[in-house]
Amino acid sequence: IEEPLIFEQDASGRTAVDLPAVPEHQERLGGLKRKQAVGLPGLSEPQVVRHYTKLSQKNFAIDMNVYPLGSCTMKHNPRLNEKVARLPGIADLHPLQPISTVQGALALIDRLAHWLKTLTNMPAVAMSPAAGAHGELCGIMTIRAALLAKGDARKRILVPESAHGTNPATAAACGYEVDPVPADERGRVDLAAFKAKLGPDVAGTMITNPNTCGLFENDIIDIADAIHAVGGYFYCDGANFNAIVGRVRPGDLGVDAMHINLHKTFSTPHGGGGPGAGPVVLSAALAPYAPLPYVTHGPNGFDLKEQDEGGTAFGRLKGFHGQMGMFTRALSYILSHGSDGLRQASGDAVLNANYILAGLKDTLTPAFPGTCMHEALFNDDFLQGTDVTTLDFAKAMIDEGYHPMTMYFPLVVHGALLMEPTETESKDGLDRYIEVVKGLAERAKAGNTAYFEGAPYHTPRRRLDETLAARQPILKWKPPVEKQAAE
Amino acid sequence: IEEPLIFEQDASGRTAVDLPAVPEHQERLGGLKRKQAVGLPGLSEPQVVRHYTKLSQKNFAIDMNVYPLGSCTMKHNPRLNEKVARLPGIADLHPLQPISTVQGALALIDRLAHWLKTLTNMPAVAMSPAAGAHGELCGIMTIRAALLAKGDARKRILVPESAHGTNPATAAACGYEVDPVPADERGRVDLAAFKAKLGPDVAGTMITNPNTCGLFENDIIDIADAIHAVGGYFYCDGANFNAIVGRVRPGDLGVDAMHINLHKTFSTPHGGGGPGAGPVVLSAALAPYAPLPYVTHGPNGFDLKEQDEGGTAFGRLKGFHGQMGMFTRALSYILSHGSDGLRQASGDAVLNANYILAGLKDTLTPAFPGTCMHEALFNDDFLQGTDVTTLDFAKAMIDEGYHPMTMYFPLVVHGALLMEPTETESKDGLDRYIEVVKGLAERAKAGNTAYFEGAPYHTPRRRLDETLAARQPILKWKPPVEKQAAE
Amino acid sequence: MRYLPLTESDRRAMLAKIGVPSIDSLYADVPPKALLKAPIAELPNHQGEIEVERQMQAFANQNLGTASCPSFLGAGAYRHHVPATVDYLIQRGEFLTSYTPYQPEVTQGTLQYLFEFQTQVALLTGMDVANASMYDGASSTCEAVQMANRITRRKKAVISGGLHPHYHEVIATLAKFTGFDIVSPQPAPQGGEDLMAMVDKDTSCIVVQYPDVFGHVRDYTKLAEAAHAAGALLIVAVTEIISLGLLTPPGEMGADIVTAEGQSLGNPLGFGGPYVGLFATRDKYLRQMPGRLAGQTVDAEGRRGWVLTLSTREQHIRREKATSNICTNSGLCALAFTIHLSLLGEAGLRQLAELNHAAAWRLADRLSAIDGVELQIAQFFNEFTVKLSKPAAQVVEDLAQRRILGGVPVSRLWPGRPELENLLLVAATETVTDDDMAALETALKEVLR
Amino acid sequence: MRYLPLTESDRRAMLAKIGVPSIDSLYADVPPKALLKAPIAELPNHQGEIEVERQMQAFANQNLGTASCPSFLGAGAYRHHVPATVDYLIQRGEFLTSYTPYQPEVTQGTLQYLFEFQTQVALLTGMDVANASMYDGASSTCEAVQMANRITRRKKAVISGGLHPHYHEVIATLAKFTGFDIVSPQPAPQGGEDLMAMVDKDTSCIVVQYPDVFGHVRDYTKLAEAAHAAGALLIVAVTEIISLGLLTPPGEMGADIVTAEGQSLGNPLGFGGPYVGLFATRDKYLRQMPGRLAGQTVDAEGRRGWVLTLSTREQHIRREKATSNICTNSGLCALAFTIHLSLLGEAGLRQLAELNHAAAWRLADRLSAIDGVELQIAQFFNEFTVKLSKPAAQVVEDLAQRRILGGVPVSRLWPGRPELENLLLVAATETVTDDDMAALETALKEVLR
Repeated sequence: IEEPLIFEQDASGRTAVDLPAVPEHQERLGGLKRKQAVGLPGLSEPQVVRHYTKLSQKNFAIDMNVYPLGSCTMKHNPRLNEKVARLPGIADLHPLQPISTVQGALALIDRLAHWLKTLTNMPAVAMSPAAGAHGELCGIMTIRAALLAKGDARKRILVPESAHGTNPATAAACGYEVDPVPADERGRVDLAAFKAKLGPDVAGTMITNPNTCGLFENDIIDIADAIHAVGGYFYCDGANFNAIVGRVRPGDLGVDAMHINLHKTFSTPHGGGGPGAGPVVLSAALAPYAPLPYVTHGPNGFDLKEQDEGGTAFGRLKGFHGQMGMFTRALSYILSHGSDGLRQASGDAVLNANYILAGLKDTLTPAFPGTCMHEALFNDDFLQGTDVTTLDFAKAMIDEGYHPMTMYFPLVVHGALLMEPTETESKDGLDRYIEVVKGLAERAKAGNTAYFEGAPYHTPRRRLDETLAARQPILKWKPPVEKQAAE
Repeated sequence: IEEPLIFEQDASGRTAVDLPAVPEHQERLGGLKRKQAVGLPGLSEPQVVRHYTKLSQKNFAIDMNVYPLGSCTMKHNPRLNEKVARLPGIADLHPLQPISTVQGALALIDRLAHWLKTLTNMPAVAMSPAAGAHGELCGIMTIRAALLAKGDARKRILVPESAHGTNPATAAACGYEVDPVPADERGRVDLAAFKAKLGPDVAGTMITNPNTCGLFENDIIDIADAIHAVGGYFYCDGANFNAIVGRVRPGDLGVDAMHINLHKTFSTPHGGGGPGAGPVVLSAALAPYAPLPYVTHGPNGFDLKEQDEGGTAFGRLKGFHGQMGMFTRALSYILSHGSDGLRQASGDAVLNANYILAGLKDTLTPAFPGTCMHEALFNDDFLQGTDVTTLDFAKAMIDEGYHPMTMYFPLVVHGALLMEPTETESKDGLDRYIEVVKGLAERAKAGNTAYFEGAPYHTPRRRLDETLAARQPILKWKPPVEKQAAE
Repeated sequence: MRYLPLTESDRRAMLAKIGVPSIDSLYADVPPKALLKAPIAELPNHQGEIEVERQMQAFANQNLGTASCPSFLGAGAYRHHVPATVDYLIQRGEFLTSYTPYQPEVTQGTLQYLFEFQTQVALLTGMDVANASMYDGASSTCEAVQMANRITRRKKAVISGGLHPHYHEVIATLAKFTGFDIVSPQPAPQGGEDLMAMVDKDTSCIVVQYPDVFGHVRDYTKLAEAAHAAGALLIVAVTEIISLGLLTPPGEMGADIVTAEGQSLGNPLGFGGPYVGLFATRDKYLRQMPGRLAGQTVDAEGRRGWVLTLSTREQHIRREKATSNICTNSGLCALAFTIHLSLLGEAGLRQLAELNHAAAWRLADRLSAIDGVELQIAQFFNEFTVKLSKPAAQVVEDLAQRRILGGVPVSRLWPGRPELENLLLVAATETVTDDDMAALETALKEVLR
Repeated sequence: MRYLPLTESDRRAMLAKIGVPSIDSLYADVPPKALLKAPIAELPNHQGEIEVERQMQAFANQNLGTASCPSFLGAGAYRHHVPATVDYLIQRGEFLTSYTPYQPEVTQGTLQYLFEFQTQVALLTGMDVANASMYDGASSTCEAVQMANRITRRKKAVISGGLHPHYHEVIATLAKFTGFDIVSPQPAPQGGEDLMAMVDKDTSCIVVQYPDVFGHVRDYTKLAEAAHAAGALLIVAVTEIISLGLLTPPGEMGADIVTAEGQSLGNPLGFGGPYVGLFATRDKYLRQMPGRLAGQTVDAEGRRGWVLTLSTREQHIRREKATSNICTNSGLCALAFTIHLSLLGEAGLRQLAELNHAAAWRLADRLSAIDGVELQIAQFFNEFTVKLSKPAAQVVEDLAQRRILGGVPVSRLWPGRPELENLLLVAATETVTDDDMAALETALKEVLR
């Protein structure tokens, strides 16, 4: 079903919102009143509802089927969390109300912080980062602040080649030089190479664990010891904390700072690309440098520390306190699962990934031998000689009713296919998924290249010309020329 | 996308609801504790969300496109109404709370009643009927009670042949004999025939106005006078009140009783087939016989009359007071539109229907000459010689992204196609609709019969075998035989 | 006017196309004296969301909601926790804004859930077949009596004194207008009524409630046998459907028709409606069953699918010969019911029922320890009757002043009967906390002092 | 555990297929000393919806929500009425539970609304092009400074004293770590700062707020000209986006980058987040713009469609060379923004802006008539600054005791500055009623007495 843009449904003067008449008033705009119309379209409420309903129907979502997007953790988003996030007394709080009127809100943040600290065995947490990458920024800034406080202006951060792109981007954004560390043949950080790069100018390392190959870094404690030995800090990218929550506490591995993607581990919705939330747990060494604002326990209850003139807090990252709406959802999820449930969830996530790995290992080609953590990684060897690419293969999943798996990531594996089922898929659902992937692989091997090149066939749009979009960017709607001329 | 039944997704012991542990307790069930399992399937929450999301995606809805189902009034359902219906203090009221604790609820019912009475110029309203047909039952019972109170046991009710099936069914359910009145060539009640049937045994008449041909009964005052002259009552089927609200008051036409479908005139959602709500406005002659319970104004505020020992109330129709949830939605809609908006809405509904009629009258064959009210009626003359039936034609609308129009109703028109756009469709949307219907008509005339016989092609299911369903009814899921045997 | 897409210039263009000068001219068939020339002046004009919400909120603020205080109300409507998932799913536009599924190709979603709903209801009640819902428990029960009349071609219903009086009144109202008789003993809170004594050769059915309106859980197996022997049907009405998670289903006792109020699953109390009537019977009576039915079939390509079926029983085909005049059912409430029950599943329903029973049991013990409170029945599910030392209506009012909704006085259901005046119906569901119970206990002691 | 579909027997079968004895054995790579053998005992176990809702409700009950009392808070976050339609639509699972639209064939819905959002933001700000949102207004503004640094290859930002101090602090934090300088005059509530005096050849940009944090509406046309003459860019930050419905857009004043907080449209106050940062600039700077972009293209059949584009600027392609480390945007908040603005349309936005302005104007007049209250500025949109006869923080606390949220004391933003201590920021939106204004007036008189 074709759906035009809202701008193409415009009728002058129409609005989908009835507002009270504007009382007579003097204008106090100092001559700065807008002289021209904004150019917004006028629609009625039924049209707006229909427009966005139809747009929504062009999307794939977790609510529809397995969304095996590796490294993205597309798990079930409970509606209870949406409900509690909208409670009056939470959703309608202003960030600058008197502290005496928001004791419940501060208590909520504090309760979530308590869970995050306990689950990671870390003594502190910075709650304000707005997303995973923002958490990385927070973590690296904390490390830099701690080093600067010692007068130690180190320059290098070691980042594995398999890292998410945000890791090097973050390190660079904080003024660090990124020094890549190769992976070994087991898909882990090459410990020897890592150690070889260490030195007094190394501020720290950013390591994802479990890593982006879906593997636990079994040398992790050695790595932590080594970086500490040269006076550097260990930043752990916590994107994959969902694989180990309730089973491994990063604090026990020597981590100094780690962000937690609340949308990945604690089920806050991805929302088509945000909002996220990325609290950062911190070791005792780093805790004093955590950014403002943060919740404290004062004599009259909870307090919010917003200023730290002359103190050690490294600064401020965000307009207000953090992603409260996401905190509410995450806490609701955490309380629902509880200590036992979170542990079961991480275990089931790993079990589900290994079930896929076991089901597909003879048809596809696993990138590494052995079991995996929460995601199963394959290379494209199984497509050799078929003229079907990883991209073609993944796009063909769409016609089968699935979202494609992650492709070409991590970069260290050729033609990578990364599948993360999460714990919220059933065995029946995985069995069907495995059958579909197998069927496609057999079809590819049978030489049916055209099927894959053309896929998907049954979507509102087939493959889109990304090159054209980048070469001749059209980034906003413009009125058609005739209409412009007529006006 | 295929979606199995919930029963086919069962895993023993699984549940999507976590409940507190049951405290130790003695059982006081007198030996009547259930001995066998119910047989319900166990699912997890993600599966349940996905199941019903996928089912919903197999439906057509007003939120998607024009739903031109004549006589059904598929108009926009504002979400504001859903929101207010869920307010704490309304949604969580028990029907048998002390009256002192529900003054706001009674005030709400009273406010809606005031609007309904004023819009119809009728002095009373019975709020409890649960749907349009229930309202008819209420109205006819009120008439019968009024007649019986006079010792007048009349037997016949005059019902036009074009009436909704509920009219004769209702009259019969109240013990009346249904006497059909033919339509004249203008699609109205044949006044002469009507008068010829009148007599002292006629209890009343049930007439829909505007009628099911989408036409206003221009002799309506004569009809009312005639039925009153023989001591009968005029029941007006208010299903099409949406065409005249704010412009014509049934009380000014001589109506004695009329139900109002809140979902048709006042936008409460159809919900896949209910719940409805069918308050019945009553003339002064009938008001004393209105059923229990009803809201009264007492010395301490509002009161609820639930008992009428020895009084004139004809009885009770429903477990509790009525469809409060629908009252709340309807009042929200009424307050939103206001007196001016309701009048504009009915006018726009009629305008939209006439725009369709004007746009299609040269391609399709209008059933009657002239303009229409809120719906445009065509017969199947335009399909003569094409081998395409009304059914085929309507089913072909589906592949074009529309719900079919109403077919074969009213019965008085051969191969009827009845289209009701409602006031919530835009001119652009109607232009597209008209083009599509025209295109199909041209295709039918061009002899492309196969296209219509096969339609729809692009739905989750194509034409379904209704004969098989009726001959060998399968009305519930049963476990497959192998499984039964294995258990 | 936010719901109206037409602009003034649209209207002008459309009128031109139609060939009339104004919208008013489209109303030419209306007798001029009845045609209003302007909006009705006594009524206010349109308002925006801000104002409408404020007014609706003002109504809400004048009530004491059961969710905001300890509440123990039952008597046919029960407060239960509805999972957030239910309310999200039923609000999806594809369900909410869809019509009755007469066109099966574009309503497989509605038809499939109705088929699942029918299966759930048949399983719960222990019956062969169920319809796709009716208005509420009372109207279902009334339809059941009429169905029994049709099947037996008899015209007298024997109604238990333990049937909810509102249900009784609805049946009596219909009896009066369609010409059948009903007989009934006085209400007997502690049991002991002899319904068979009222059965004769004209009796089409016996109607009982399970648990009855006083909360009493009674075995109807022998009554079913006796009814059948007399050529009458047994109709069992259930007002608290969750009870069937723990109790022997009426189907196992020999009921011929089971009717029920389904509100407890998925639906808010909502001051009495909309609710969802359940209706189940034996295969052999299928074609006499009123209401809509979703049935399984195949499509043109042989794939399983669903349609509305056996509609030859219905008013839109049979007109005055239909089994019932009912046209609308309670689709969205049935959807809420079926989603809630799908979430619960076998294990969840069982646990929910046990929690209710445990709560009632504990509350009954606490209350009966109070001076002036006497428990009236020994076997109940989540609701029971106590006799107070004072008239129950006044006690309930006094409790309400303390912001406690303490129960339903039996006199609210049967006014003017001194023997019932001190009886109070008290219900306890999974939503009742220990604090709630303690609050009631304390307040009741004060009020009865 | 309601969110977990695997049963124990599923787990056994799956482990058998994998060939390991237990889930624990899948964690063999974890150093044994770090592997927990059981759930963490200090934390409570799983709970159902009933218990979780009760706990969350208990948190809510300890707060004073702005919707439950007269409230006049602004300073970068504003209470507005959000139509019910918005909240319904953003909760649809197809939006809520979808990922970043990297696979355009199955995310045309998200991509199309982002394209519409970008167009709306460009139109509102009077700029050529906008991105698909950022975390919030502060982070957008900080990204804008970095972008100006990249474009001009200079490393000094001049920041107005009228910029929200939180925005200032966010920029200062980044400046400290990435090595650029910022200079800024003291806050001047009544205007008069000379920013050009601080501009030199190293200056990459001037950052101003519009209206400024004190509510002052200022014309930046000449500042833009002067900045451009000095080779610097003008960045204009807007914290109340609805103001642009009534005010000349920054683009018309010559701004090079406009950043804004979009919370006011579609998004609840939510105690500070999540919000939605807007970011717009000139076409010529497009490839230096951070953040995600939806662009129009065609599909294999030549049909118009949308994709994420120009991603070569982004971290997942460029890694350490990316324009920003930002990966997630604020998709769902952007959706709420775009739906709300679609509902308003040109006419609705204008009227909404006028209502806000009228409310603030009327409130300012009422308050300035009180002894001890002095209006500080003469031109404002929906927020203004007053000087009180007492320290504003204490006044606000006293008002809160009377259940009135009277405004934001300037000392909350700049503590420890005696000259600002008595200043109070007061905002009035369309949600403020006459009763609310009267309540504030009365209470303020009492408190200032």
